Amino acid sequence: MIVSHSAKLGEGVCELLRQLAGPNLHIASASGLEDRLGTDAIKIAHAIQACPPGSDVVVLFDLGSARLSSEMALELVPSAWRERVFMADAPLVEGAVAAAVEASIGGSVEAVLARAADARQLRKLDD
Amino acid sequence: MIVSHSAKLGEGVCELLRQLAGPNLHIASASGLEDRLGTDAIKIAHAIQACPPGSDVVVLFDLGSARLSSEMALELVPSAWRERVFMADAPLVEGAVAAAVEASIGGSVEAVLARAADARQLRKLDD
Amino acid sequence: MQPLTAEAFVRVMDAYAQVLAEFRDVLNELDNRIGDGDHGTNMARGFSAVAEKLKASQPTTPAAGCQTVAMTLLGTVGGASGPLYSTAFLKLSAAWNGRADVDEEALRGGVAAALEGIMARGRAAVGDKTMVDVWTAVQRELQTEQPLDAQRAVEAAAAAALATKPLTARKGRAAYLGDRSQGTVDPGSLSSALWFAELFAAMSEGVVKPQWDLSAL
Amino acid sequence: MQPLTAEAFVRVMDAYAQVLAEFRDVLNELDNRIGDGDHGTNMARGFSAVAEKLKASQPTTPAAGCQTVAMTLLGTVGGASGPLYSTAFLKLSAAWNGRADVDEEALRGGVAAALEGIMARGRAAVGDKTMVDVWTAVQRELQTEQPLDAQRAVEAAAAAALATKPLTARKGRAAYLGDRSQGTVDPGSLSSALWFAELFAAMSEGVVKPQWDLSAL
Ligand SMILES: Nc1ncnc2c1ncn2[C@@H]1O[C@H](COP(=O)(O)OP(=O)(O)O)[C@@H](O)[C@H]1O
Ligand SMILES: Nc1ncnc2c1ncn2[C@@H]1O[C@H](COP(=O)(O)OP(=O)(O)O)[C@@H](O)[C@H]1O
Ligand SMILES: [Mg+2]
Ligand SMILES: [Mg+2]
Ligand SMILES: [Mg+2]
Ligand SMILES: [Mg+2]
Repeated sequence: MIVSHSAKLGEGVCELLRQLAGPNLHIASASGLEDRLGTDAIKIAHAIQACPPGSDVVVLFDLGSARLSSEMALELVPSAWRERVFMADAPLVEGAVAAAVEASIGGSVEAVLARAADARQLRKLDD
Repeated sequence: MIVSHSAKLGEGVCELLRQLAGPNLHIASASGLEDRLGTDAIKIAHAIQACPPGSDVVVLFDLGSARLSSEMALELVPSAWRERVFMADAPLVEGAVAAAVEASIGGSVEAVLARAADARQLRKLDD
Repeated sequence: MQPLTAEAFVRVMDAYAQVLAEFRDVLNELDNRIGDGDHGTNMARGFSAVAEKLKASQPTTPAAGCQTVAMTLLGTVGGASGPLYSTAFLKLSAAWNGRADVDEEALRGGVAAALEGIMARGRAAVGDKTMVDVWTAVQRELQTEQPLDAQRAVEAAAAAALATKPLTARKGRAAYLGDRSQGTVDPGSLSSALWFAELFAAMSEGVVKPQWDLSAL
Repeated sequence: MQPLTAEAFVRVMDAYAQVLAEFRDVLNELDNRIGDGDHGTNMARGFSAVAEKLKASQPTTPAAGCQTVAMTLLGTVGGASGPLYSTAFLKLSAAWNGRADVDEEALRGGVAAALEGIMARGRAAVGDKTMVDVWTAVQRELQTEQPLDAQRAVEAAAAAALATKPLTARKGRAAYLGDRSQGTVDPGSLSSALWFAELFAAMSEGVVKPQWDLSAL
């Protein structure tokens, strides 16, 4: 689940992920407001509940206020859902790519979160 | 300069940056192909040369192949331009936000690159 | 202090929506200097939707009204202030549950719970240059002055908002600026002070709302 | 070995574009298993544009043809393979500058320069499970066998591509998979081997191109 202030940004990350993740992963964006930049806890809550029932949900977000909205959203979903939602402490794009790769090869939610967090260590120009 | 495989992602990052950067910063995306995901060194070279003459250009990219295209683009632009283009070793969204904030308060290109790189250290859930 | 009925609560929120429309550009400009320039738009959008919702739903208790406010803000504000004010109103709603009106005692409990909720949601402490500073100032008035002097409370809220000006932001987008966030009043603190002015004016006759010197913000 | 003229170069690139159209799904499927599934599409798009450009521009030297290839690939391939093949053809163009045709000596210099260019661009070493493995195998044949046995060179390229199968990718998107990248032939290595088969077949009569056992890739 991608939570960004920009609907375009969120959709763009999803299209990147869909290309490498294959069809078994549910990839969705809950990003932007109707008419401007921002995040919407209700939209996020709906998107979480639109995930395949029983699946684990990993949330990646862009800025701090997207975290606030995501955490608010967790209070709006039934607790059975809430327990399956995990926030990744990771850079949005790089974390999402690493997470999607791990999830697409069947990694556990712990492994997915760990790969996403590893993306923080990623050096892009180190060689 | 945002270089992503996805035109939407690149545009989305730009709209996020424009909101916080004010009018004095040139913010542009050279992202995606006409009909699919990917990066295009020629498009990047054009976008670099469309920056205000004499300005320093900081490039943030999503994945490794965007780096290859960006570096290829640098070989296509006149050397007077090339010397003013700097690749940031930073997560795309978080690095771009930090870079834009620093640039918008008049920071030097070194400071902008440093703030972008600092975004690697950013913990999003540490408190 | 006269207890706040459901009707009075709706009037407070309606008046606040009008104040926000007036202050929209001021709040945007403050946020422009230390953030992304949208706090005025966010708040004006959110609370004009709130005013409409309340008019349509006619809540029978302040708690029910607060619940409507909280849910309406989530889909309409969009910024950090959305979940923060929403949390505040959810806490007020819980604190006032079952009451026909809100007296000073209930207000004390409500503001304490709301402040706790804001701090838990945003993880800001007092002095971080956020709306927490204003809510803390009001909460202190409620704790120390019994019975409360509503005029003092309004002025404490305004003073706390102005006092954010020299501070360095440690939470929210303004924190990106580090020391450069100094010299501008925190927009969320101003919007909170504006709300308390409407609230206390409705609960106590003769309260004089602060005159804001815009050039000093 | 017969020297490669400009016309023969254009025919090689045309034949290669057709081979890529045939292998598009195979290359996509390999990339799907260890990357993002687009290598076949990227290469087919890029080299069909190349074939058209060459037909339209009718280069008078192989070097001019290579220059056209390099520039055309940049705007049409889109993946990592775009700047990599583009760099390779730029290096070939520089190495062959001023020549009417490419003999074995020129080919040796050209492949060495192209390999160096690919390695500088992508920072991959031999054994990283990339096209570098195939270009290195061909370069070794050119260095050690003088005169070159074109059939051996074609087979060395194919063998190097197949030899990427058990390796762990250390560069490109497949590197995200770590050990899980084992068990699949690197798509860029296959596309490189396919190119060398066309090139050597054009420079030496009677070269038999490899038969690819698709189930073994
Ligand atoms: N973590 C936080 N804790 C408390 N208040 C915060 C926090 N982050 C932001 N704020 C408040 O929210 C205000 C900004 O709101 P707004 O501009 O609407 O959202 P955004 O910053 O997402 O654009 C700030 O002025 C500050 O008072
Ligand atoms: N850094 C690199 N150095 C050398 N070759 C590389 C590198 N990265 C990728 N490749 C080659 O490119 C191929 C992938 O190309 P392609 O799928 O078209 O691009 P992308 O990976 O960007 O989608 C790989 O199979 C590999 O042979
Ligand atoms: Mg704002
Ligand atoms: Mg905002
Ligand atoms: Mg690929
Ligand atoms: Mg690709």
